[in-house]
Amino acid sequence: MDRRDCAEAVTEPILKVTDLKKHFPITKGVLKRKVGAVQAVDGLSFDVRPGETLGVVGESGCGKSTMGRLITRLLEPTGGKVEFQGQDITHMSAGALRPLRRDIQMIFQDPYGSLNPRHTIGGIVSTPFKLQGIEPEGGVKKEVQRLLELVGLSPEHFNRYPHEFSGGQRQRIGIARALALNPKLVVADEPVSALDVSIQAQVVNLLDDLQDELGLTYVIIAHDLSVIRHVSDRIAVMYLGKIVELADRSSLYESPKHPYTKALLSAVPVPDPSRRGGKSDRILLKGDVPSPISPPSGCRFHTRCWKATEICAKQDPPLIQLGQGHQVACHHPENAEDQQPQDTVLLVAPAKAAVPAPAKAPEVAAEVAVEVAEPAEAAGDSTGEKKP
Amino acid sequence: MSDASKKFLSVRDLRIHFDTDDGLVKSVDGVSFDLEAGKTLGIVGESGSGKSVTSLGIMGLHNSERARISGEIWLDGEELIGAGTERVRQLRGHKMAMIFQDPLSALHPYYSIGAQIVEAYRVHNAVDKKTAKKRAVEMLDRVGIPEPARRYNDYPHQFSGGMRQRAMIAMSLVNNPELLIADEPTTALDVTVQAQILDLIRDLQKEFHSAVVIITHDLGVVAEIADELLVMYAGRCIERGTSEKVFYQPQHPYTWGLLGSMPRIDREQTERLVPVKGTPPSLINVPSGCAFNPRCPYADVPKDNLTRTERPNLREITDGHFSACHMSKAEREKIWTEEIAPKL
Amino acid sequence: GNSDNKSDGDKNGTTSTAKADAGLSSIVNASTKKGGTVTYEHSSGPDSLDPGNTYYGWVQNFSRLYGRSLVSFNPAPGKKGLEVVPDLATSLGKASADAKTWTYTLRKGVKFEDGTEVTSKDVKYAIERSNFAPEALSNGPTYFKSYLDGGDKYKGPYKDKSKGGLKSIETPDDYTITFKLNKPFADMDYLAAFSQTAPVPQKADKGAEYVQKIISSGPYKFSAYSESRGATLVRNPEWDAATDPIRKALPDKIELKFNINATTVDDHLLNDTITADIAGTGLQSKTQPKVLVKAAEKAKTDNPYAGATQYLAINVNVAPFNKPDCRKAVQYAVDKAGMVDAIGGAVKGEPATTLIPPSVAGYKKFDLYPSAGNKGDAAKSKEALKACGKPDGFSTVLTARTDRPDEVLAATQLQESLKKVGINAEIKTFPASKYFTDFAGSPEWVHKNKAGLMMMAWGADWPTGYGFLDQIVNGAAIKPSGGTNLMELNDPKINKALTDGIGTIDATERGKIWGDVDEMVAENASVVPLFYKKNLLYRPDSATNVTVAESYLGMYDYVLMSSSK
Amino acid sequence: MAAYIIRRVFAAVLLLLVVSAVTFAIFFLVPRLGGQTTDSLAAQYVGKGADPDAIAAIKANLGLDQPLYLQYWHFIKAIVVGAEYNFGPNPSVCNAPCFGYSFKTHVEVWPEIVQRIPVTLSLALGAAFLWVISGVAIGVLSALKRGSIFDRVAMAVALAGVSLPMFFTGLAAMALFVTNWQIWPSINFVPFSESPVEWASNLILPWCTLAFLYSALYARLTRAGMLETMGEDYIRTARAKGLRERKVVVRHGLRAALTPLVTIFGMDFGLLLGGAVITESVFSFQGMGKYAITGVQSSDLPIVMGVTLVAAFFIVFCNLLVDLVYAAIDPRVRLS
Amino acid sequence: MTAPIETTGSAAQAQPEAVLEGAGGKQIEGRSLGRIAWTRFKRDKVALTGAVIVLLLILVAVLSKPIQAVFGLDPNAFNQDLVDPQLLAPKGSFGGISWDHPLGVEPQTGRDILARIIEGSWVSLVVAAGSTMLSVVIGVVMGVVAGFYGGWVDSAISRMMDTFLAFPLLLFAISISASLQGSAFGLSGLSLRIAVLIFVIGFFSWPYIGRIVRAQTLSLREREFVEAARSLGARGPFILFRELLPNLIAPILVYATLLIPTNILFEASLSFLGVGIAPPQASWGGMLSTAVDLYEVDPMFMIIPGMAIFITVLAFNLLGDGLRDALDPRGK
Ligand SMILES: Nc1ncnc2c1ncn2[C@@H]1O[C@H](COP(=O)(O)OP(=O)(O)OP(=O)(O)O)[C@@H](O)[C@H]1O
Ligand SMILES: Nc1ncnc2c1ncn2[C@@H]1O[C@H](COP(=O)(O)OP(=O)(O)OP(=O)(O)O)[C@@H](O)[C@H]1O
Ligand SMILES: [Mg+2]
Ligand SMILES: [Mg+2]
Repeated sequence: MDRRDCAEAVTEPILKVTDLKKHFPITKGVLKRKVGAVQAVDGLSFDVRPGETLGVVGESGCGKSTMGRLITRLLEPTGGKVEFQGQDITHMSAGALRPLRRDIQMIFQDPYGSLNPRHTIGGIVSTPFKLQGIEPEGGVKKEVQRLLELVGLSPEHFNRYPHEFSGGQRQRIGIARALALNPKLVVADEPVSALDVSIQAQVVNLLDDLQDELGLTYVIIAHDLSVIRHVSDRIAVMYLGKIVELADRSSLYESPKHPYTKALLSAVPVPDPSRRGGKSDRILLKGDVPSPISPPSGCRFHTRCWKATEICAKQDPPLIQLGQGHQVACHHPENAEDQQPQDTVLLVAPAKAAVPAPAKAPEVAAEVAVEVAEPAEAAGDSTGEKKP
Repeated sequence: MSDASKKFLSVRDLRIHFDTDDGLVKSVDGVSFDLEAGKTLGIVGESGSGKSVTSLGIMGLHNSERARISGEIWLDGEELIGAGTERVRQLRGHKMAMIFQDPLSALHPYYSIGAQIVEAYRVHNAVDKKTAKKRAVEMLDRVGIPEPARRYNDYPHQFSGGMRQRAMIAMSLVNNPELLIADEPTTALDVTVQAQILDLIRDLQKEFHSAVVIITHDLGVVAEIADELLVMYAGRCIERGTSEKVFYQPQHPYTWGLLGSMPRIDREQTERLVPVKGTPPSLINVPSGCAFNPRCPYADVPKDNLTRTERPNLREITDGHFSACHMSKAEREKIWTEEIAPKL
Repeated sequence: GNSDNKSDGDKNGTTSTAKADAGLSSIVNASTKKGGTVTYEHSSGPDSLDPGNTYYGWVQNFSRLYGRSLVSFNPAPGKKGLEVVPDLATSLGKASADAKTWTYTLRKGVKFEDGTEVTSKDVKYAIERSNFAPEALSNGPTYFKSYLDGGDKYKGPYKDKSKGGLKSIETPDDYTITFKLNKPFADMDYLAAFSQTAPVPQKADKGAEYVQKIISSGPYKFSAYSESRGATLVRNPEWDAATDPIRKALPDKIELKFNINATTVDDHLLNDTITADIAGTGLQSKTQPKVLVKAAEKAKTDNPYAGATQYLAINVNVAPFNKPDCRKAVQYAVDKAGMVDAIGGAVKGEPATTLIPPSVAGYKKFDLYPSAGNKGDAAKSKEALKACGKPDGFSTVLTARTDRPDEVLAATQLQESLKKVGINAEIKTFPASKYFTDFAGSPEWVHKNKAGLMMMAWGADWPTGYGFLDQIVNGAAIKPSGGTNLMELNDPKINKALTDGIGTIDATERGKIWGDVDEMVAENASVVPLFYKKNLLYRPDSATNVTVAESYLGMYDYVLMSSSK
Repeated sequence: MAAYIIRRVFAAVLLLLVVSAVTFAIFFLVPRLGGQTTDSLAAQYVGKGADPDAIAAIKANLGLDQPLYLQYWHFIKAIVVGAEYNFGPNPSVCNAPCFGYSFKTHVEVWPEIVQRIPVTLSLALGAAFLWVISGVAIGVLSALKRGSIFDRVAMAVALAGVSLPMFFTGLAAMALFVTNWQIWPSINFVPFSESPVEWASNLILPWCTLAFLYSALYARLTRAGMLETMGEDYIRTARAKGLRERKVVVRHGLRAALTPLVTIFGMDFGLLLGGAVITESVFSFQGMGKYAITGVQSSDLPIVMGVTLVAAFFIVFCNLLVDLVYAAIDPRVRLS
Repeated sequence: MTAPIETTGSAAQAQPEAVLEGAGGKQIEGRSLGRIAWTRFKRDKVALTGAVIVLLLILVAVLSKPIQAVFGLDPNAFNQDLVDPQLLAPKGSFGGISWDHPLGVEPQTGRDILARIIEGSWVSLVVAAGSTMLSVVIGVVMGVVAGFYGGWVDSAISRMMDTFLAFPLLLFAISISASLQGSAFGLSGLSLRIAVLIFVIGFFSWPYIGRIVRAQTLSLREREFVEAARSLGARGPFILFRELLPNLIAPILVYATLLIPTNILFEASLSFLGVGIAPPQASWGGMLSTAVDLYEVDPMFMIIPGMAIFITVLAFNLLGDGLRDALDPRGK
């Protein structure tokens, strides 16, 4: 059933990322004084094995796209290391990277923005050949038409312009461009989030099929946990520039270990009306993600975590292996033994957590509490937790 | 139409067309539904299917010069399309209120959040500024904005996305409207914030006992919140019924397609998704017959090929469950149980 | 008409019965009534009202109201106005036999506005500051500097603080002043008539800023002065009519306004709200028809010569004009009558056949290149072309001054006439401020750019043939830069005639020489006199004692002018 | 906010310095690059009887033979502490702020400019008042009645307005109202302090001439801005609140549509304050612009430089003001 | 498990209606944005009128010398017989309009106005087009460089634009053109005047277009297709010229068209103020400036060059407005 089960142990990772960091400096005034930094990505470590799909999820602004751009080297990392097929590409020059670009390709989120409106489809899809100086067998045009066909477009569209296509078709064009050079690794940054559900499914299927056919390796970034669940073999959950949990699909969705993952999963609405009204096991996180300019100390999630204890505010939990193929960065993981059992003083009193506590502005969201809905209470009377 | 006037909200054969250079855009082409007070109606459909146009039509927010509106909208016994613009204006914000998708652009960048809420309050209530301000702070507090008295003076751009949507909700609820229309209130938000907002809307609805129309393209969201469901396709309603009915016994191939397209979080799904083929039709050249027929895998099922020529009417399948499809009930039942349901 | 002001009586304010051009030969609206305010307007402003720092004709004319030079032009109509009469001095200059030493005796009892008596030292000082301190006062002419003995060495009163100052001006006593010249110079009285000889008390001199507070020695003194708005002059109580034979000083007050829109000035004139346009260059083109079509209005105009000639300088060193016949071809080709039309008709000028205009002493009438109606003679021109070896014509460059619209128009018209005989002249225009320093006045530039033809206009600094000719036909006036002898005419015969002439003390004989020189220049054919400039002046009804001062480029005489208002 | 103001002021001063340097370079460097010698520069200040001595003296006096940076330094120094020139027995003083000293007429430029500011200011203020009122009103009405007869006519007139040269409008106005119909016998500037009525009546024609062009411009801008804002989401929100249409237009639409106009207005007004060159020329008003033209015509460089700098100052000042006003009216600027 | 082939097939089969107007197997050329703009533009009658006038004007300007030769027009030929020497006014009504002189003759000199208008047209257009080109070139280069490279380059260029915008443009133009008279930079006469005007007008108005281009570049730079090109290994120049510039052409074109009328007016103003084109060369502004002295004598003399300027500027404005509407990406 699993397409990759045999590949796992044998091959070495196609992409290996160690302690990857990207800080965007914030400057001020004419002299461009550096007054701080957006710690968009702050110490990521993971690898991607050939043929698998790694899904990356997280809330807006947690650094997913930045991560994607770092591993495709559209951005230069501030720290850490990126190895592609054993080759260190962390600080490789643009010139040296160029041949490697064939092997790493990107699919973009915005089907309207990612195609140059002034070029024809043929022009767009043949750009990779032009840039890499490759003359495919049978000529560029032939090859481009083959690619168009591959992604489900008619080769006759060669001379048309992007504005004549619908979102889903444009996304296919983007995919054709990414596939032109037979890449080994495809990084897709929210490839379907701009599309309608029905179209989204077409594109998801297409990606799936192409992977089968061409043996591609994907890193798919998305914020839609359902889509991620559908397409990924392994999933990394990011929070404020860090990976908080990295696990196989089934392991992650069935027994999430990080409180954040748990909250995230529980927040996804399920298309099943029978659950309506009952808040069942939903965990409502309070407030928004803190600013990556001054991320909270210790565990970055502690400001919104209902399990946070003192150590969480002080010590950054490392990403450690807890169970087979399941890494998590938490002092008090769920569904696993507590890493810091001695530390039991909760930062937020559970009583307080039940009532919406007056919180500070989200920018400072310091000691913001988490609201845990009591399943029992919620069963019949959904307003129960509010004023009596 | 005494029948319609008795319902709290009743829309009858609503048509909203726009004259454009390229032709007549039939954004909404004969939509009807009812909604009782205290209930929630969810409208789903693809982008461009006319969801927003419908909701704006109810609010009377279309430019009367450019939109051709016909049909009837009854709100609490009062017909709105025939009513004067002044009357509709009085109802707007007072009896019916609306929340928009992108709160950043929906809030005026030059006025503070507080001022905008106060303004909304004072249009319909002859009170002095102080009272209005008290009310605004109260509302901000109610929607869960911390330190409302301080945040009262903040401007929209100083709020985070979730907060803005809360403020938007506070603004629309400041006059205790009996009808709240939420046009994709959570699409721009993260899941965790979406959960907060949905929770809030649900709570407030219970509290004020208002009728809510929620528009979204996320089936999960409607399943979570709506009592009734309306599926739109190409400006028409193709299926309508209680959420349970529509989710558990969908009667239209398009609804099947929607359900089949959706990857689900609650199930391990290794099978391929079942997408709807093709792309949505243009609203200028709506395919003749059933608008969905070019994309419908079962278009050939009815023997007489009615889909190509005749437009299917909304037919009641079971009590309160309508669908617009030429297929017979039996055919649909068969396809659903044999082909579709197992794949979901 | 005649000169004396009794002829017309003193019917103040009544409409005059004077005809057009009455001001040329008589005093129009003559009056002896004291009082009233004379108002002048100017479309821009002066170079300076400081008598020692001006080159403008109207300031020379006007400054006589507050500065008395040693001698002065006779405030009288017609040719009498060209005469020099004693002013501060008791008589005209007394020359030594070689015309190199000139002595003037000052009147006694002439006082500055502060009551101190004017002495010869004040006159000497005035000349020193005006001629020898270019770092401060650079506007005025520097004839004293060139003619006084040792003038090129003296550093001026601001730098040279030695007692006695310039040696070649001697002031043996307070009333005697003697000039020692470096060469014979018979026109000395004309130099002494420059406003530069109006006395300036050394202690009051602030150099360039003296203009802000000029110490009057005349009948009027400044009560207000602004560089941009103008000046107001009121009576100077220290002025004693007994010491002054030439000024009547009738008005009580004189107003001078600057920077009034040129058309507004004309409107004011026609509406009789001002007495005169002090620039004295005449009405604007657009006002001209208004005045000329109505007989009653036309009667109020005077159309004198402006004392200047517009001419075409042909550079004798630029091929093919090094051949006299080629120059003659141009002489015949020019349509002078057409040109006068082009610049605005007979009121603007009159076709010229001589360099010296009729209003200047020494004018002799002749025409060496005659044509019917002054319209040019293409046949003769072509003949001349053939003679000079260019039967098919040739190309050359014609320069003019950008900011002189009439000159550019004239050049354009000239270009058209030349084209008819096959001479193609390309017009190049340059700003007047650099015309002589960088372009037409710089032989190097002229030769390099083959600028054979150059538009030029010249008015005499003083109304004698010498004053007119010396700067433009004398070989000495050819300079590497800033020269005014654009023809590069360096004819020893002409040079000698000029030198001899100016040493000739007898005025009549001297005058005859200038006419001869003019003719010699014409024979050389390097100068094409185009037209004598004329002004169309307008005298409002309220203006009294109006007469044209030929000595001052054909503007009204401001010493005489008074007003019934 | 205070820090913002200080920052902006500092930037403005810096900008002025740069502007002055460039101005200086253009007046003194460009002609020299163009092939002029210092002699011919100096010769412009010597009268008709320019002899080499005089030129040399002037050159030394004006410091034209010094290196350019030194000249610039003296120029800037003069603005701050004044300057002295050696023109006679005692030095001529140019008091601070010495924006130049006319060597032709021997007057300080600054007091002359100060004298003329009221003229230009009167002209600019009145015209600005007119054009803002009429331009904005027409623009708003046009936008609201988009496609109507009013809109079409107004926009056609506005297009004509921006296409007509200002000097032509001015001249035509003069020809018709003054010469032909004699509604005004003549147009002369009368100071406000002398007679407010005369002041205004003499200024009406110039105001209208000037305002015509700008009204047209502003009507077009306002209309475009208004059309854009009226399509914004927040307008829909305002309507959804049940606000009356007039309030929606004025409080929500206009507020947002006009805010960007503030910047443009600041720029235009600043430019005008530096001299409404053409209007002043056409109507012969002795304002700053006319002064500059006078300077140009008499090749009196210090006047031209002085006016240019003062004009630049006005522009920079108005822009600074606009920045501050902008910060006050647009919270997004204020707080970022 | 569905085979990929099937997906391909099904997707291809469900081609959207909108795209398939030309279906039926034949090769269809795509409609580029330019083509769409052109169809839109064609519908705009007003703009089309503007375009036609502009074309005519350009034709007249380019062919001014041949036209003059063919019709025997001489802008500098005096016809004093047609002018009343006293009144200066042309004989006959409406400024001496006649078969020989369809637009009448100049007062005082009797020069043919039509010839002078034609002669003036090329000066106007050469100066306007030249200066527009100069400012577009500088503005585009500066704007693109600032927008594309960002960082200190952007700050420096932006500051520079601020500085330029702080110059009192007209005053500056006046004084520069006044100070560069006679001869400079090896030029003199008409060529110098034209060069100076082009320089002065063009050099000081580039920041306006520079700002627009910079803003456009900034927003384009953020578009994903730039990222896409980069991810394919594209170098700076490729991105600049192949990806960004094609998208900048529309706004540049619109702005340039709208800049030309401004520059025509600017040139006319300078000539009017006496620092532009020097007589005897005919120029519209110069004619108006002469007309100032004579409008009471002959009002036609003022009206005709005024109208020439007006019509030209109007036509360019119409064309520019139409282009803007047609090229507006948000256009209907
Ligand atoms: N070029 C940049 N300069 C400065 N900050 C940046 C830059 N790019 C990203 N950031 C910041 O880094 C953080 C992470 O951004 P990123 O785009 O990676 O988030 P994301 O997870 O992709 O979010 P989204 O789901 O909204 O796409 C954000 O706070 C963002 O503002
Ligand atoms: N004012 C208008 N003029 C012309 N056409 C319009 C107008 N408003 C909407 N439409 C068209 O009507 C159709 C329906 O639009 P609507 O906004 O209702 O879609 P929607 O279902 O809300 O889609 P989405 O999910 O993208 O919000 C679209 O094709 C749109 O282009
Ligand atoms: Mg992202
Ligand atoms: Mg919508």
